[in-house]
Amino acid sequence: MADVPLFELRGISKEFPGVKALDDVSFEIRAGEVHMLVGENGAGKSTLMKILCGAYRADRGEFFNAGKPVTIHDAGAARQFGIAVIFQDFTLVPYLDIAQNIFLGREFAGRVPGFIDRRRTYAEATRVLDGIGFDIDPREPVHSLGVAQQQMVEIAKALSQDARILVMDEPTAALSDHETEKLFAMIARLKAKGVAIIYISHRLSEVFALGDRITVLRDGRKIADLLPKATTPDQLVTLMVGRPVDTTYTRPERPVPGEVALEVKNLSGPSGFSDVNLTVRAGEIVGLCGLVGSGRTEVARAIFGADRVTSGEIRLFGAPIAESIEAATRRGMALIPENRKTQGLALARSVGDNIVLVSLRKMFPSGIFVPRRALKAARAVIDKLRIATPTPRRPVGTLSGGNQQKVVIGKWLNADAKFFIFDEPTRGIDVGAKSEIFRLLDGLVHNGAAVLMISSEQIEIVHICDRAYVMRSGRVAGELAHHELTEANIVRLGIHQ
Amino acid sequence: MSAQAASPTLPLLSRVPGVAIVLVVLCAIFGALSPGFTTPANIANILTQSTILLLLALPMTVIIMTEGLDLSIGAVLTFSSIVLAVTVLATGSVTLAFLAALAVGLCFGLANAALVALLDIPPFITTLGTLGIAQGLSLLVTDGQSVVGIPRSIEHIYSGTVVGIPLPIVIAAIAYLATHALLYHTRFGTYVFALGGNREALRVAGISVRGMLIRVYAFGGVMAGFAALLMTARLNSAHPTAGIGMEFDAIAAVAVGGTSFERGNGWLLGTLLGVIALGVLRDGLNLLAVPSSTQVACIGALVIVALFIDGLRSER
Amino acid sequence: MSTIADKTVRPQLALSHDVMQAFYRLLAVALICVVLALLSDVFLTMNNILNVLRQTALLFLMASGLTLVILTAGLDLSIGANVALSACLSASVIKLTGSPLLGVLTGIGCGFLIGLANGVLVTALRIPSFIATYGMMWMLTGVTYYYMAGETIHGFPASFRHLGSGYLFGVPMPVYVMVLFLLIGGLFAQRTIWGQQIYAIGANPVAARLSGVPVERRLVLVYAMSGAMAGLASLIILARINSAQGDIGEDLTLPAVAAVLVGGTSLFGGSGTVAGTLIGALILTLVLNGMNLLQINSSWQPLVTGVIVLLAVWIDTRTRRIGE
Amino acid sequence: MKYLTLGAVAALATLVSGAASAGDETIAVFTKNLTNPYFQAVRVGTETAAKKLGVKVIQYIPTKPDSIPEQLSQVEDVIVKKPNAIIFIPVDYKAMVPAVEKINAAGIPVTNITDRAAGGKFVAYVGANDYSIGLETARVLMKAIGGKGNVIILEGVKGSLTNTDRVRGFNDAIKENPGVKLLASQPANYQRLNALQVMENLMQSFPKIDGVLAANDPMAVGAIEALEGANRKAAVVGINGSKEAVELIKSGKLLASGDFNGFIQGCIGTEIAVRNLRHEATPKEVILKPVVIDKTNFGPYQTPVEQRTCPTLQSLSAS
Repeated sequence: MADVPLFELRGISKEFPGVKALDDVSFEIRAGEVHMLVGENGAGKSTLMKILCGAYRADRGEFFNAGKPVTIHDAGAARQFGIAVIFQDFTLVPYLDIAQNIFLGREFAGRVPGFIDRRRTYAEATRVLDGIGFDIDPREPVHSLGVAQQQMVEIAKALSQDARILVMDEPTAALSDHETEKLFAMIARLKAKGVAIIYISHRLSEVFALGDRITVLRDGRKIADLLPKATTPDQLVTLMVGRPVDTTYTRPERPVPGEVALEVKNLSGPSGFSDVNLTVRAGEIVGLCGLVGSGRTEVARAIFGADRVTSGEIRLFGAPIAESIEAATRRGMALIPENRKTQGLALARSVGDNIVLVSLRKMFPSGIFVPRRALKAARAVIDKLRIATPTPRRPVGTLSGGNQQKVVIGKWLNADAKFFIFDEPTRGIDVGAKSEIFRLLDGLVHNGAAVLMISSEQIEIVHICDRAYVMRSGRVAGELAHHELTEANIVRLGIHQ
Repeated sequence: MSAQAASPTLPLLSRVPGVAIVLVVLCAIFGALSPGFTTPANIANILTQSTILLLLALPMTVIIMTEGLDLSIGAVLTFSSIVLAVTVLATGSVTLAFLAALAVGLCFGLANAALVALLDIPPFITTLGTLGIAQGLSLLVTDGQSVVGIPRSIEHIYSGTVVGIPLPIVIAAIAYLATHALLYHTRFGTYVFALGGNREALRVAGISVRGMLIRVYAFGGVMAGFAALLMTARLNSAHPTAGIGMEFDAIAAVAVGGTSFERGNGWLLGTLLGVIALGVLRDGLNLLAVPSSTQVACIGALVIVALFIDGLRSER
Repeated sequence: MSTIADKTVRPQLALSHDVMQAFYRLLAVALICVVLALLSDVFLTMNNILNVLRQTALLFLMASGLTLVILTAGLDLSIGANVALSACLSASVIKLTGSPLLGVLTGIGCGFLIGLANGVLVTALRIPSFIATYGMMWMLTGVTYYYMAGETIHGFPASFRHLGSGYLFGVPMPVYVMVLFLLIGGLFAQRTIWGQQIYAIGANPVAARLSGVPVERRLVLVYAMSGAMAGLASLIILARINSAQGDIGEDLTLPAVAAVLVGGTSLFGGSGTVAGTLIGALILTLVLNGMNLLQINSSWQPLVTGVIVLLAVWIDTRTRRIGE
Repeated sequence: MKYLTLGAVAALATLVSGAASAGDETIAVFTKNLTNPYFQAVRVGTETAAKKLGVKVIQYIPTKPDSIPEQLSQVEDVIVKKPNAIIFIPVDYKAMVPAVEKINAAGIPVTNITDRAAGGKFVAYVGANDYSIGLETARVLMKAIGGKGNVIILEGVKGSLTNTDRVRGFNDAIKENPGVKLLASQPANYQRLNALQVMENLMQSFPKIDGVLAANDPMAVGAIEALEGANRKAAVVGINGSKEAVELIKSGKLLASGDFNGFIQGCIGTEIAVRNLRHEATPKEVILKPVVIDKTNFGPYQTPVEQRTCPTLQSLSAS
């Protein structure tokens, strides 16, 4: 019985105009296992999952449900086999409440046809939420929830379709460690219930912590099907990337920290942080960690002049700075925001347009825009950062996540910024690109720039940073010098005792 | 009232400002300054005058919630009303004429839907186009003349009363309650929120976005048909310019009512209040014999002030 | 999210799309011209061509400023009312002072200030441009009515009227004004850093702001420019009909919007050109001119205009589609 | 919603006593729009007469020019206010009949001026005969061009009563002159800019235009501007006898303008309304006889309406 997989895909192939997204991929899912699906961006993970849940249709290939051949022509069919997906960008409706969202498309018919049986809806919703130990009023409108809570709703939604197969696409991308732990606990509970989980992740730690089985995709082909116990991280990464890559990125020797680049004194602001003190020196990378919602991003935005501050002082290279983005940028400050698609880039505009956007004033003091010079500058940046694009004229929205991130960084390099704030610079970026970004950070500080880096992945902080501040509920809970900089310490300071 | 009970997604308190404040203030001012204002006759008068606009503002709310827009609704109202009048003159059958009017409304609704949902033309542009078409047809059919001589029985639809309540108010009330039920108690309504809030969610849930859009715009067309019946009854004739610009009044009423143009954040009760606020303003200014030019300016001020108040609130 | 997703275009068509857009439009212009030339023997006469251009100029001047607003994903419904007030004020200034120059300054200045007000409503008060400018439209109309009290101001010095009805080297003055502002507008949008920033704002306001673009100030600038252009248009009208009346701006707004859309500027912002708007204005004017020449019942005009708008935008969506 | 309906019930229950306070005699005056000088002249007329007769007039004008629903609403609002009398120009002579009937039902005496409403009970109708004005004005033009040549008609808003009759008048005058050829009859909606552009386009099709018959003055002005723009000459006539037109006649650019005399209509309308209130005898109908203003007789029209004095009924019947 056990060797008959719960669900199986055989020889799946899918082509998009010009690209072979999937080439003869087979994949099987067994009850009560966590099946890790790994691979670099564009390896075909998402495509495979979209086919599994009926969003796409495979060009070739067969499906077997408990050994019996079946077809999946649309989302409805997939749902019948108990397949549910939690996508990276949530599928929640902001101005509907939790219950309505959970049962979206599967409303309980009331007495009058077309009408909804509200009482039943809320009763059922409460039951489902209790089931995953999520204590919240199902009448809460979703737009008032935090990211983590929204994800819980997503999961509740999936489970309410009594899913036997749950697909999670980078579920922890937006979660703090604390929340991640809760999520893992729940995954364990689901396993116990015999739910099969397909888990897509770029975080090796997770892959080994959670996975019962690992499937590696590269360039649309299935490269390997491994057991975590019998695999080392390096092996895995080599398989993913196709070439050996050192993931345990080791921090090269840093120059002696120079003058104070940023000095923040007793900064408080309405967006939920108070009495924050920070210093960042030229030539060092300083981490800013803590749980999501501990005020990291808010502080960063305030320093950059994007949010209002009520009291406190910000000094950049010694001189106080007016709280306005223009002032900050003119003084050589740069912010690489956490969400590059919505905050970092004008996706429809060309790579070149995006790269010169910050430095327009610098490059063209007369106000006259000269396309030739803009393109030249853009090309220089593209070469410097090895951005994979045939031409600066290409819309940036068509690049891969890693390359988009490079464009965001590139526009600040072009503006020769001296102080960089990186907010989750590696989110949703594959292993290869990650270590490239890290090298880039190194390059910056070696050239005398200063970096303040926000990350939810302590491992990153530990590896890259010289020092780190840990925030807790809007205040700096403590500073960790390099020798004290360990994941344990970060967590200890970060969560409430 | 029932709105907040029925729609947990919209806690009434968080919405009260804007339109409600404006409405209260207006009533206070006019009540104090003009003895005629508070007379039951005048209140009934205001409500009756608001009915046609409400019939347009209700579907407009739904459409705007889907991040759409219907600029054609006024012109469609006009054309439906003309078709209604022409048909009744030709056939003598009021029922048939009414059905014809509804049919016209439905056709334009479906036309808008087809262009928006099937050809992916932005709603603003789609309906700007159909606006021109409906306008042109109205002029062509009537050659600019008003269509008169329709049977009195139609006029009674506007002047008649049910248990002492003017018929138009009854119709509008039914329309409001129906729309309310539709929006807050049915699948259709839930999906409307999703259309504006997160279309991907609908697709993943296996619901046809196009199908929904088609229903939404068809709804708009049909309501325009109903409004046409009231309009024709009110004028006891049909005129090719009767409904010009009403679409903007409707949109203004919806916006004043606190429905935002983004993320499916809508509030039906607000629309009702918005419509009444506009009605109160015009009526009050007329009672005070405020010069017409000042009245024009006041309408603009009302719209801006109401949204300004909402803006202030949204900042915190 | 979705709108941003909509904006991601594939490279090959990012180029081909613009090309095809322009191609289809010029094709349309040519087609209309051929048809009209066949149907009416006077269409191709120099006089009529100049006449068409002169009428295009008016529409274009209003639409060119509006194009910038729509590039930022905004809308300005007040330009018609703006024209009315600006025209009436500058008319009375000319009457009082007898100085055309002062009149011109008043007209443009008034339009500019109104645009500025719109900009403040949209940025500082955070009112959606659609509603803000709609409210502004009513207020302006009210002021105009009050100011004119149903009267007309009539009869301006020849030097001023030359601006609207005069000729230079056999070409009507408005045409020169049109060409001038076509260049200014085009250069501003494509060849200045403000233009670049405006496109960026239209494509993604948040990213623009976080890139140090002074979004608020640019938006105010854009609305002010749109207002100023309306003011300028009002002067051309004034100079042409040699009199001002309260209803002068009536039904000028939607045609201008139509011209911008037919010109291929996207309502979602970030893509479109001033030159495209000129073609849009030309198409609409040509058709109306043709219908007049052929003495087609004017009741057809709104219908035809509507169909053209739909056709133009449909072709755009199609050309986009082809690339995908 | 519940509240509202309840309110409405209460409203209807006590509708009987829905009367407003009565002060000194007030007269509500309804005109079509705020933009056309003609109606301004009417309003001035009513006010001048009102001052003389010691009554108060209140002006009601649709905020959207010529809006049928809005004038209807204003009528409904005014009925609540119960003025002593109403002077009424319907924005649409057919569509406004229900409004007039509402006024009749409310028992407010209403005097109809300018556009004759298609139904309803009126104290009297005061107006000029659009047809004969059109006819007379056109005849002046025919004489000027020597009874032969090509003419163009610029029509007003399609379907408006004034326009239909004026254009009929024009056409009949043309028929009287077999030598005259009607080239085109295009609507320009009583608006300058429209007239200007329509004229410009028509001039392309017709190299020789001798006369232009415009259904109102603004369109005539538009036509003149178009002609001047193309340095072409043609005799132009308009209708309304507006200030502007008189200036143009003086300067010789405009041949003539049929005097529709809104001012006098306002005066007489008011006088009749007041006489009726004071139970004095009133005529059922006053039709001002058509006057065509041209070079010979424009003198008196130069005094702005504000300074003119109202003629009385007698003076009219006397002349």
